[in-house]
Amino acid sequence: MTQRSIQMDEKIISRVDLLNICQDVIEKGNTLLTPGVADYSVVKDVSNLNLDASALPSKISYKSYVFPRTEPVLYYKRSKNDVQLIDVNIDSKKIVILGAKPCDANSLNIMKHLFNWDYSDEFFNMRAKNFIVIGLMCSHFDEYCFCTSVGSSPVSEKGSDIFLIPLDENNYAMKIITDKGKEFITPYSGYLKSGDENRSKRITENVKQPDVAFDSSEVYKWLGENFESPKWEGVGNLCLSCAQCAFVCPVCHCFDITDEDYSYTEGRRMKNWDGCQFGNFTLHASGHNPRDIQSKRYRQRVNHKFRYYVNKFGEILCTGCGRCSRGCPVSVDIKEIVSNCKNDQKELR
Amino acid sequence: MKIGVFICHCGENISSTVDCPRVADVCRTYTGVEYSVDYKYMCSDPGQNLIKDAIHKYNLDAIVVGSCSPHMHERTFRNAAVSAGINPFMVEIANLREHCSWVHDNIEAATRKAIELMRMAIEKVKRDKPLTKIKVPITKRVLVIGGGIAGIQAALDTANAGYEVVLVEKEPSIGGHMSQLSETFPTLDCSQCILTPRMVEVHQHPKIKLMTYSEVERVEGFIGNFKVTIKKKARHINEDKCSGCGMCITKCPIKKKAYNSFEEDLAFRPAVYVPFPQAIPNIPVIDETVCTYYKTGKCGMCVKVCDREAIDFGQKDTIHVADVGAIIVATGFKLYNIDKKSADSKYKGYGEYGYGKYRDVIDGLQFERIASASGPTSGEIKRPSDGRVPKKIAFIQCVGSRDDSKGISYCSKICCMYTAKQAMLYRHKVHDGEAYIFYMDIRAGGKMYEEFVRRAIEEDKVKYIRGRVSRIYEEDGKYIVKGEDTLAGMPVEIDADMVVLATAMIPQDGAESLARTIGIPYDKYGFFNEAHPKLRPVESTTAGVFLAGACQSPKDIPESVSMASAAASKAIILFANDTLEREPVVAKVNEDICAGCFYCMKVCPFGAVEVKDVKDINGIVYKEVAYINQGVCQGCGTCTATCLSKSIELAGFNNEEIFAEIAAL
Amino acid sequence: MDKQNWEPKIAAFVCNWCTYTGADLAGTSRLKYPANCKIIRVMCSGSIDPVFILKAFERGADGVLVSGCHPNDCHYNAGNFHARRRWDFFHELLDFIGIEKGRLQFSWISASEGKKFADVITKVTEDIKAMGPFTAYKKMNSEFTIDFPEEPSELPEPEFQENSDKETE
Amino acid sequence: MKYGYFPGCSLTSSAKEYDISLRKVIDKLGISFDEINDWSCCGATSAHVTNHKLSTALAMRNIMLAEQQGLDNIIAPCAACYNRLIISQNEIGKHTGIRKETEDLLSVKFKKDVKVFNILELFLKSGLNKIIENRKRELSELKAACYYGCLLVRPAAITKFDDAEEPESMEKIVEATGADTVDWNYKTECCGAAHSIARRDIVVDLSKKIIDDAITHGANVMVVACPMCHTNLDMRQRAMKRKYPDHKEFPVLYLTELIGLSLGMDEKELGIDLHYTNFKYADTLLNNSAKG
Amino acid sequence: MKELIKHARELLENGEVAAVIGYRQVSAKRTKPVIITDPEETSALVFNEYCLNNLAVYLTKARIKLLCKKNDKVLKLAITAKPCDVHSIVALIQENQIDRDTIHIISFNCHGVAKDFGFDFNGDNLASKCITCETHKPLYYDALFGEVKETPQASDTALARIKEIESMPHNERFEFFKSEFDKCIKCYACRAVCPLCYCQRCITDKTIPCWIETSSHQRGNFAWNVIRAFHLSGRCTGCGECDRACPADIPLSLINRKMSMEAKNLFSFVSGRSLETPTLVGSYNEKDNNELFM
Repeated sequence: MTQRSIQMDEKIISRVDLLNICQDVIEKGNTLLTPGVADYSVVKDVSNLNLDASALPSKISYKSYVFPRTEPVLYYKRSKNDVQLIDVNIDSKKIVILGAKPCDANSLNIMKHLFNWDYSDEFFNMRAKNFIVIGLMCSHFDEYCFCTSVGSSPVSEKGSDIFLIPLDENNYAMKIITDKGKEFITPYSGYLKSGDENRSKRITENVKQPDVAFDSSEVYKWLGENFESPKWEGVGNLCLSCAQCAFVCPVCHCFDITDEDYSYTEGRRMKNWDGCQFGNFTLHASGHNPRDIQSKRYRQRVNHKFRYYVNKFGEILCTGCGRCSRGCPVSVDIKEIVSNCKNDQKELR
Repeated sequence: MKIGVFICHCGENISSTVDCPRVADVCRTYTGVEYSVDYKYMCSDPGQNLIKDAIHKYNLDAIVVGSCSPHMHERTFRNAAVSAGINPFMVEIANLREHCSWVHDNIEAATRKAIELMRMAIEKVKRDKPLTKIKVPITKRVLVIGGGIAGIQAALDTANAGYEVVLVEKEPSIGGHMSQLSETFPTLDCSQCILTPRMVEVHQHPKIKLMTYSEVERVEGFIGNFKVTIKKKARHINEDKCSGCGMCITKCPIKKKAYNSFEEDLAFRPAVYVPFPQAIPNIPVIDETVCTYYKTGKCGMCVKVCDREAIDFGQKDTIHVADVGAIIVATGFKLYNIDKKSADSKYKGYGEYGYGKYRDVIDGLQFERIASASGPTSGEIKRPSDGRVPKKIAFIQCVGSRDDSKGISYCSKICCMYTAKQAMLYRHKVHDGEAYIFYMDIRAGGKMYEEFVRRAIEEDKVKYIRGRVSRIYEEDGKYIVKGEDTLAGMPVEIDADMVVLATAMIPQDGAESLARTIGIPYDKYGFFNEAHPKLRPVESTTAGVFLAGACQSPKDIPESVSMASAAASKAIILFANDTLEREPVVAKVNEDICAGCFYCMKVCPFGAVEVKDVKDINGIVYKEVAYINQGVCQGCGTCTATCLSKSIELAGFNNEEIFAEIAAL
Repeated sequence: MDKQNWEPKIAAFVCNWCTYTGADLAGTSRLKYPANCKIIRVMCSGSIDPVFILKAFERGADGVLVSGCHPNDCHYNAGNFHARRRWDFFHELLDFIGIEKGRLQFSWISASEGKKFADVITKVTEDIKAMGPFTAYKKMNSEFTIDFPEEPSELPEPEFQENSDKETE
Repeated sequence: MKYGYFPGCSLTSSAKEYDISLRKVIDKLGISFDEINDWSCCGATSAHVTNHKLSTALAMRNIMLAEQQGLDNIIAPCAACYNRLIISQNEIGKHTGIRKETEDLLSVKFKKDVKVFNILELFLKSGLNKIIENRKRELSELKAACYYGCLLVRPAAITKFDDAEEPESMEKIVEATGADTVDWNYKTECCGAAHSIARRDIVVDLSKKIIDDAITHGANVMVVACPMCHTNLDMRQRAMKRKYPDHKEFPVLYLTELIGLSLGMDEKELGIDLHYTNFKYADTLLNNSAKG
Repeated sequence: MKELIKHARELLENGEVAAVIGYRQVSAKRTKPVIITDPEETSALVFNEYCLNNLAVYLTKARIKLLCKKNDKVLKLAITAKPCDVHSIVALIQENQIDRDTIHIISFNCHGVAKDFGFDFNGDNLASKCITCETHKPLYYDALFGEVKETPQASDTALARIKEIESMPHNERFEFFKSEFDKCIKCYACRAVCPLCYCQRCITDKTIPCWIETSSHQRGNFAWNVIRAFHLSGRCTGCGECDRACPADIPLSLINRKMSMEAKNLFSFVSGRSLETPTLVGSYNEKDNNELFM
C-alpha cells in the first residue's frame, strides 16, 4: 500500500457539491463515514451532514472500520475424525471517510507497519486498500491535544487522500494528495473549480496550534535510560487498568485470538481487540505475569508508543489526538506524563 | 478419551417408544465414542458383564449408560465400572426411561429426545474428572452440652457403648429442670427419686468426664474432628480437697442476700452453696457477688470451718480443650418470663396478669417447688406472700404459648399435662381447696396422658374452664381472675387465693450464641433446627452435631430421653468406623482468583467455608481467600452460583460439565 | 424453518432431590408430556447460575425452566431461598432488557409432585409455542455465522406433527 | 411534618370540646396541621357492621383526600375514626381484591401509604419534651386514671404501638404534664360504648365500675382519648347517680384538655365547662390542701 | 478547603495514615484523583462540585497493601469521599474488601456534583445521581468538612427514561438494548471504575469454560452487559461512574438504577447504606416474594 504524494492543483468545491459527491458514494453502495461526538458513524442521509472543523476528535477513532473490534478469521466444523475449515470473505466495499481529523487521518499509515512487517495481514490490507480518507483541517484544540508534539499538526495532510480546508461557510479548498484520492475524485471533477493556493495557505498558517509539549526524541532517550525508574509507580497507583485508552486510540492494535463454538459442531475463530493495560494481558499459563502491576503496564504503554515502535518502524505510535486522556475515567493524561517524565521535580501521575 | 455408550432396552420399557439400536448407532458417530451398543437389560449380570468386557476390550476411559433414572441404577453401573478399573465418577447416566420412554408416546420424538439426552451425557462425561471418596479421620469422643435429663441420658448411652464423653453443664450441678420437679405425670412418681440414681451413675462412670460450672466457649473443626474450648468457672473451692461435708454452707453468715435459683427465687441461699442437697458433684460454689470476703476482704468463716482447706478465694476460671468427634447439644429450655418489666425484649410479657407485681401469681416451676417435699415449704401448698394455705387456685394454661400477639405461636406441649398434675397434687394436699384451670384446648396425646387428665377432672374434681383470662387484679387479698367461659358463653370471675401460670417453654439463655459458636442453625425462637423435620430429627444440619431434648422444641421427659438415646446412637454409628467416607461431590475454591468477598460464607447452609490465609514464598500472608472444608461441605453448590468471579467449582457438577451439557442441548 | 413444523427447544435446570425425583415419578406414573424439554440435573437450585440461562439461549433454547424444592423443603435447607432472590432479580433484569418473562419460567416441584411436573412441562411448552421461536437472541450474531455445506443428516426429518396432539393428551 | 386533621363526626358535635382543646394545644405546641378538605364519615359503627365495602370505601375516601392534598400523615383524634382508618388501610394493603374494589368505587388509585396516627401517637411522636418545655404549671395535684377503652390500642396486630392488654403510653403523656397517674385495673375495660343509647342500663353499670375502680386506686380525675368513652363516663354519671344514690361526681377529662391545663389555658378556653361533670383545677388544689 | 488540607497534613505528619487519596484541581472545571504520601503535597487537595470520581475504587486489597505497609507497620489509608462514595465504602466493608478500622474517611457535606467535567454546575448539568440523592451528609465518616448548601433542583430524567423503556413492548426493548450494547467495545472501563468490581479475575476473563464470549459482537456484548448488571444487582450503590467512563455512551447506570429500584421494591433494600444490614446477596428471607414460582 503505497501513497506517493502527487502534486496537483488546489481546487475549490462548494458544500453543496461535496454533499452531492457523498450522495453518489452512498448510492453506489459504498460506506460513508463522518465523525460524530462519540464515534465515526455511517451516513445514510447527506441532507443534514455537517462538517465541523472546530469539533474535538470523536470519543472513538475510526480504526474499527479497518481493524474491527471483533472479526472472524475462519470457520470450523468438527465431525468424528475430521475438522472442516472455511475462510472468511472480506468485504471489499469502499469506505469513504469524510472529514477525518488530521490526527486520525495518519493512523492507518502508522498502523500498517505492524500489519505488514512479517506477515501481511490480508484483513487489514484489503480494508485499507478500499479506504478513502478525506481529511479536514482542524481549527480547535483542547488541553489534551498534542498533535504538534508527535510531528503532526491541525493542518497536516499526512494520511489523507484528499484534504479539505474550509474557506468560508459554503466552500472548501480541496487538495488531492494521493493517487487513490485522484482516482476517487476524477469522476466528480465536474464539481471542482480551480482554487487559489494562497487563500488556503493564509487560513492554514493562521490556525491556532497546540504548543509543543515535549520533544519526542528526548522522551525516546529518557525511556531508554529509565526503565526501572520509580516514577512509574505514581501513575501505576492511579491508573485503574481498563483499556479505554487503547480501545479509543486510533493506532493501538493489540488483538487476541479466540475460538467460539456456535453450535454443537460448528464454530469460528475470532480476532478481538485487546489492551496492554489489562492485568491479564501478559498473564502466562504458568501463572507468572511479567507485568504483574499497573506501573509496569503503564510503562509498557508509554515505551511502546514512544520507543519500541520508533525502534522497529521509525514512527511514534501516537497521533496526538488526546482521546485516551480525554476519556480516561481517572484523567490520566499521557501528554502530562510524557512531558513530565524528564523533569525530576515532577511525578508521573 | 475413549467413551463407551450402552443403551438399555429395559425389557420393553424403553425400547417400546425409543428406537434403541438407532440411538446406539447415532451415538457411535459422536467424537470420542469408541464403542456403542444396545442391550435388553443393562442392569442384569450379563448386561454388567457386557459393560465390563467392553471397558477392557476397547480400553475405555468413561462410559455413558442410557437407562433408567440415576436414582435407580447409578450405583450399579458405577460399581460395574469400578470393577473394570474405571473411576466411578467417569460414569454418566442418561435417563431414557422415566424422563423419556415412559412419558412420551411418539416413537420418533422419543427417539430424538433420547439421542439428545445421550449427546448431553456424552459431552458431560468428556469433561468429567476422576474423583475419589473423601476420607476423614474420627476422634471417638463425644461432647455433651447440658446436664439435664437429656444430656445425662445421652452421656450414659454413649459411655456405655464404650466411648469417652465430656459432659459440660453450666450450673454447679447436673440434673437440670427435672431435679426441680415434684412429681411427674402421668404416674405421679417422685422426680428426684428416679433422677438421682442416674446422676450418680454419670458421676461414677469411668468414661464420662463431668465438667460442671463450665461453658463451651469455642468450637472449631468439623465432623469427626472438633476441637472444643471449655471455660471452667471458678468455684473458689478446691474440688480435689472438698469432701462435701457442707460445714461452709452451714456456717456462712451471709444467709439472705441471694435468691435460691433452684427454688425459683422462693427462698434464699448463703454465699457458699450447693444448688440442692442431692447435687452432683456435691461440691459447693462461692458466689463472688454476695460473699463478704470479695467485698471487704474479711470474714473467711468458711476457711475457718473447712478442715480440708478446700476454700480457695484466689481460684481463677480455667480453660480446657477437648478433641471430640461428635457433639450432642442438650441445653434444654427455660420458662418465658412473663413479668412485663423483665420479659425478654423479643416478647411482650403479660402485664395484665400481674406476675412480678403480685407475689401469689407464680409460674409452673415455682409451683413445682412449692409442691415438692424438698422445697421451701416442705411440700405444703402455701402462698408465697403470707404463707396462708390457698383455698382456691386458678391455673392458667397457654400463657405465652399459642399467643401470636405476645410473640410465640407454638404449643409448649407439656403444660396441659403438668397443669393437670399440679391441680391434682393441690387437691390431694388441700382437700377443701378448689382448683380451676383455664385452658384453650387439652392436648393430652401420649401413653396414659388422656386418662390422667380425665382423672383430674373426674376423680379430683378439678374445674376446667375453656377460655382465656383477660386480666388479674388484687382485691382485698384475693386475686380476681377475669376470663371467659367460652363453652357457656359467659364472662367469669374467680376470686382466687393464688394463680399459677403455665408459661411457655422457650430455649435456654444463650442458646442462640451457643448455636453460633457451634455453627448450627436455629429458628426464630432460638430452638435449634434439625436437619430434616421427619427423617433426621436428631441431627443438626451441621454434620456431627446432634440434638437432644427441649433445646430442639418443647418436650416432656420421655421424649427428651428417647431423643437423647437416638442422638447417642447417631454418635455411636459415626464412631463405628475409623474413618469417615464422604461422597466427593464437594465444592473447591480456586485460591488464585478468589477475591475474598466471602459471599460463599454467607450463603453456605453448613458453615463449610472458612477464611484461609494465602502465604507467599517467604511465609508472609498476602491474601485471604475462602476455603471449603471438605469434611463439612454437603455439595449443594449454592456457593458456586453466588461466587461472582466463578472461583468455586462443585466436583462432579462443575461449570465446564454443565456448559458442555448446555452446548449439546 | 417454517413455523408449522417448528418445535421449541426447552432446557430445564432442576435440582437432584425434588424436581428430578418428581420427574422420575411422572415417569413411573406414566404421565405424558411433550418431548421438547430436556433436563440438566444439578445438585440444588441454589447452584444454577444465570449465565447458564444465557448460554442456553445462545445455544438455541427457546425457553428455560428452573425448578427446585419448595421453600423450606430444600435438601440443603436454604439453597432455594438464595436461588429465589437471584431469580427475582434476573427475571426483572431480563424483562427490562426485553426478554419476555415467559421465556424463563420457575417452579417448585417436590419429589411427590409427578403430576405437577408433567403439568408444568406441558404448560411451559405451550407457552413457548405460543410465543414462537426465540430468534431475537439467536439472530444476534448471524453476520458471523456461516452455513457449512450440508452433510447427510444423521437423523430423518422430524415427524412430530402427526401425533403431537396425542402427546399432550 | 404536617398532619392532615380528620375530626370525624363526634368532634364537631358531642365532643366539641375535644376539638377545641386539641386545636388549642396543637397550636401551642407548634405542631402544624391542615384539616382534610371535604372529609366524610369514617365508616364507623353503622357502616362497618352492615356493609363492609361501604365502610372501607368511606374510610379510604378520607385517606385518599389527604393523599390528594399532599398530606402524608393523618391524625384521627377519635378512637373509632382512628380504628376505622387503620383497619381499612390494612385491609386494602393485604388484599388486592379489596383494594381494587375500593379503588373502583372511589375511582382513584392509592399511590402512597398515608400514615394514620391516633392522639397518643401524635404526642409521643412530636415529643413529650415539647409539653414539658411549654408547661406553665405542673398539675401535680392531679392523680389521673388513664382510660384507654377498647379501640385505641386494638387490634394489636394492626395498631402496633402499645401493649393491647397493659398499655402505658397515655401515662407517659399525662406524666409529662406533671400530673400523677395511678395503677388501676380497668384501663381497657368496656365502657358500654354504643349501647349508650339503646341499653343505658348496661352502660351505667359498666361505666360505674370503671369510675369506682379509679376512685379505689386513688384517682381524682379520669383521662380519656375517645369521644364515646367520654360520653359514657361523663354524661352517664347523672344516670349513675339515679341508680346508685351514693355515686359522687367524678371528673372525666380529654387528654388534650389535661395538656391544655398544664400549658396554662383555663377551663373555659378548653371547653371543659361543656362537660356534664364539673371540674376546676383550682378546686382540686383546694380539695387537696383541705385534706392535707 | 483549608481545614481539609490541615487535617490531611496532620494525618500524614502524625503518621496516622500512610496516604491520602483525594482530588486535585487540574483546570477550572476539572479535578483528578491524587494519592498523596508527602505532607507537603496536601496543599493540592480540593473538594468541590467537580470532584466526580468515586475514589472508593482505589480501595482494593492490593493497593492498600502496596500503600499502607510501612516498615512492617500497617498504617491507615485516608480517603476523601463524597457521601455517596461512602456508600461504596460501606459496601466494600460488607464484602470484606476493606476493614473499617484501616480506612480513615474524610467526607463532606455535599450538595451535588456536575454531570461531567467542563460543565457549569447548575440544575441543568447536575449529575444524575445527585437529583434523587438523599444523603447530603455522609452516613459514616471520621472527619467531616464543607458547608451545607442547597442542591440545585433538576428533573429526574433517568427515571423518566426507565419508565419510557418499561412502556415499550418487549421486542422494541430488546432492539433498544441490543443497539445500545452493540456500541460496546469491551474496554471494560465500566468494570475498572466500579468500586464493587474488585474481582481479581472477572467472570468474563474466565475462559474455561467460556462464561461470556469475549468478542465484542452483539451476543458477546449482550451477555457481558446483562451479567455485569446482574452481578451488580442489589450491590450497586448508584455512583454512576460506569456511565461517565463508558466511551461508547451506553446508558449503563440506567440498568443499574432499574435494578436498584427492584431491590428496593422487592426486598426493601438499598445497598451501602448500613454496615449492620446484611447484604442482599448472601442473605434471604423466608417471606421473600414467591410469585415467580409455579
